[in-house]
Amino acid sequence: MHHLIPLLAAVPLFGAALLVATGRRLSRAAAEITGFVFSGGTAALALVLLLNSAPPMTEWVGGWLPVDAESVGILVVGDGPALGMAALASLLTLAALAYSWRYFDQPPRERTGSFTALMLVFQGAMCGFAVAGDLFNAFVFFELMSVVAYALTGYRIDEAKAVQGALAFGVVNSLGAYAMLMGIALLYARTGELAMAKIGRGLDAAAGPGGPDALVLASFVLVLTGLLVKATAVPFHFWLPDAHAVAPTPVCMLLSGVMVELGSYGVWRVYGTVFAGPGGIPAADLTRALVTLGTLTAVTGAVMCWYQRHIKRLLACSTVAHTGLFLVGLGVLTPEGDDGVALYLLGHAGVKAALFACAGVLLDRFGSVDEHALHGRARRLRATGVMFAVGAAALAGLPPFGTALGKAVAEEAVGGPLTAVYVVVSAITGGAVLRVTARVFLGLGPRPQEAEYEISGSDEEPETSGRLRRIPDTMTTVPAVLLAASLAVGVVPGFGALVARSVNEAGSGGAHASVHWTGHGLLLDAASTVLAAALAGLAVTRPRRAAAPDRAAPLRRLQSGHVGDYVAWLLVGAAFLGALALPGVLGG
Amino acid sequence: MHVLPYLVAAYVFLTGCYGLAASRNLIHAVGCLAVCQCATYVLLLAVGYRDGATAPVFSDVKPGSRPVVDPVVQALTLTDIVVGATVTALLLALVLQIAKRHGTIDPDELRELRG
Amino acid sequence: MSDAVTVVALLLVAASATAAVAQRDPARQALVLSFLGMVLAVLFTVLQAPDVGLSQLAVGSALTPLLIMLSVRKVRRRGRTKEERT
Amino acid sequence: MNRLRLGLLAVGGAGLAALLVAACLDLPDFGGSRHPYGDRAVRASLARHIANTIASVNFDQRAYDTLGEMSILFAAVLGCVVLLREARDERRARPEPAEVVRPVRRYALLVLPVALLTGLYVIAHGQLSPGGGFQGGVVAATGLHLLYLGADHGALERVRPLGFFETADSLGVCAYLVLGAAGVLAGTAFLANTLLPYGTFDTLSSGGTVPLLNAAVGMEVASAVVVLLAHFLDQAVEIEEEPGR
Repeated sequence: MHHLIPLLAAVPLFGAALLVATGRRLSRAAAEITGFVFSGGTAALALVLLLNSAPPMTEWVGGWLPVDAESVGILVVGDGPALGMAALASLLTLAALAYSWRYFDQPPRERTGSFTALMLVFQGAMCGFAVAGDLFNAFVFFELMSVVAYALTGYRIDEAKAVQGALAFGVVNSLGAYAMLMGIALLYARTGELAMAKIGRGLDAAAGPGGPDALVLASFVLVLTGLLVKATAVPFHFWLPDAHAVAPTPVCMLLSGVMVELGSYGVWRVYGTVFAGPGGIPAADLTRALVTLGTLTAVTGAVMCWYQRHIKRLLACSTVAHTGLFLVGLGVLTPEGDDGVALYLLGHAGVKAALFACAGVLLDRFGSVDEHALHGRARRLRATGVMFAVGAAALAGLPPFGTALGKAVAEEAVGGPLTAVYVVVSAITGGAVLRVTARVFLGLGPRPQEAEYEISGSDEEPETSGRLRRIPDTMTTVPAVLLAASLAVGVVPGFGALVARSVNEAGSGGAHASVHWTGHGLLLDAASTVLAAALAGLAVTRPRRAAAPDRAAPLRRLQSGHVGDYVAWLLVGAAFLGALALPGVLGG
Repeated sequence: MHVLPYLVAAYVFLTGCYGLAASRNLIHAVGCLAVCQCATYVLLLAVGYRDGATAPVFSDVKPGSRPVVDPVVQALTLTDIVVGATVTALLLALVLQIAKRHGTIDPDELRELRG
Repeated sequence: MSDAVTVVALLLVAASATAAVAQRDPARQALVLSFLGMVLAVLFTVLQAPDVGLSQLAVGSALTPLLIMLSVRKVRRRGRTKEERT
Repeated sequence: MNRLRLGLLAVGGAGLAALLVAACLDLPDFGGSRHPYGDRAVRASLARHIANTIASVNFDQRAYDTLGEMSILFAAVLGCVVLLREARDERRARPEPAEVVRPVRRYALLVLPVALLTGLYVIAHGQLSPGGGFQGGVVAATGLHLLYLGADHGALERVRPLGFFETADSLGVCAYLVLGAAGVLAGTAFLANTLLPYGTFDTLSSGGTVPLLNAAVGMEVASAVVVLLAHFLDQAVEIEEEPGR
């Protein structure tokens, strides 16, 4: 069975190559069916492997089995989290392909399958990154994922914002990836190995009595910079609102639903395998770094989210906020925290993708995703409105959605004031989306007055060729299925426990935590949902007081759209990360 | 000499970052990104070097007769070079589209995505 | 002897990287990058990495500068046709 | 540059510089002799009769990385093709044949076959001497574009059927994947080099599947670079915006 793990990356790549090779002769339907077959096949493979992932599998690509515990090959891991992320990426790709069935403009002449092919490569890259057990291999797939994502973000070349957002995305992410590669080179210099587990052991062996030195710290900072750029931690996050707001909607579903989360997953994997030992970064320092950055990210994301009126940008900012919550949950380094984040991540992926899918419907119907311009205009889109409201509530943490279960478990793990961060941040993001629902789909409240805004989102070009006569069924079915899946994460009995077991089995701790609904958790979930509803109500009835744009102006001005600023922030972020993790090195 | 190659790599990386942040022309910025990447090549190969060793190619050296430098970092660098070239190409393609849609490639004049 | 060559090559790399960043005109920057690519190829050969040197020569000093030149040309041509029309 | 960015750059740059310099001082001295993975790689390469260890690392021991690498190239070329397609408001213009000085033209036509042959030679000897699919592919593809100097754009387009090269690009990827999957079908592992005999040391056919994977990469890289250059060249000389925008 373990021989099949590398095929998770290979199968979609093969599909993509086949599509390009035959692209000129295929009809659009044939190309899209080919895409479905390969994407679905990979998803099925990922699920089969996932069901067989206890105990965790490993595979040496090329059959280079270790001799005397030394191998020259590349390790791929097939444990629960790795295969789970691969399955999540595959299923979301399948959903995005289904969603884009009738969605796009006619594909460019003679390039029928190119969008589908790019999506397939994206899927392969995400799967490859998820199962990578070798640091350089992880970098290769990380870069592949980025390259495809730039191209997909800029896919609508007629749109000025799309190409600009894609370039900011490209420059910042590439720089992050190069920083990561510098870190890998430093680790190789110290240990002479590339497999993550071997590097971890090498660091422990090389560590003197004083513990980690500056070299370990620098490699930690550089590698994490790359991953955190992808995960959009503050202050590496600036590219995300620019890119996610302008990418085609099916691509947004993947970017926000799973690619960003793969960054957090990478942090978890790399810290747990490489830096968790005595020669790595002490746990207290990692907790300080991740909790600080995570809290900053969550709060910044929530504030940015609340003050947006461009709906896709609002959803993108809410992804930033939730990434912050994931990082906080991972940062406390407890099995419960990991379990909670895993469930939260699964629930969030479904909800966020569904919300983007609904925003895509608005874009198609009205050529606009501007909350103010659309005020009351979408009353007739009942199904979409209901789904938008349900998604908003799930984002805020309405039980029994998967987001609520994950949030409750993570809240219990972090404890203390961090619990309040969870409640407030999820309430604000949920409240912002509820506010949009109330205004756009119900027409509640006074029509907001025009204010001086930089990005309104009212002059977007629709992505469909002209206006479709009616909304294709796929465009309403896909978000419904995604929401149902997110619900299932929370309600299917035993699913939470299953996820928790496989995460803990793969984690270094070995401790097992039990995951179930608790009264305490339900109470907190209810609190954040009610808070979200209250915030939304306040914003709709008293738009002036609750949503005055100038309060967040300093924060919003930082989001300048200037690539140079983003690069400067990246350097500051790397230095900050180093400062946060410094005490362990100095104290040792 | 013991640390010079590493310091050069670090210097080149930071110089590229400075150029990227200070650039007034997006094509120039993409060039600076390529400079940043050169730092990774230098660092990788410096890490793999071994004094008095020869290249790890045994077509005219008898195996075992002389020490060879680390072949793994060279393979990694090769991969890295390809990655660099492709990223440069893709970013330049995006810059061309920006020039068409915005009429400028000066990042200071691109004012669409704010807030 | 080879130490001296390495040091010279390293310093040249640092200098030409600085020049590539400092040169604000992208067309001239392409030329500097091409030179940087060549110096790097020399450095890699000195470091006993002929494979890498060869690809750096092909990519860093030919392909990448060529792409940059073509982009510059496109952008300039576009600017010219715009001016003629106005 | 505005003051905020300068400040951020100074703070971040100084912090990162301090970190990097401190790390450099902790690194093992340049030229050290401890390279455990490298030594293992050399032994593994010799065991499989491959003279160029780097080819062995690239196409055998870490062939999975090379799969990722060629996918990056494939994806980037596909991305460039998509991004540089003719937009709705653009059209193709026939460029006027550029005036090329005669010596340049003669020189270009002379160098062209040399470049192509060098490229092919470098690809073919990948597992023996420095070079391989990647380097040779770039040389051959860049060399082909000397024709733009030597003749003109029209001549280049005649010998450069883009559809053919796009297909060759993707077939290269397909071939690599099929060779990799053959290992799984044979019951060993993905990209396992155990199907073919390893041959005699230091000959063209040595190394099992290494020459085949190398050739697949060479084909992919050469076609990919041709397609890439073609699209940039089109942008630079052919595609124009519709007036009136």
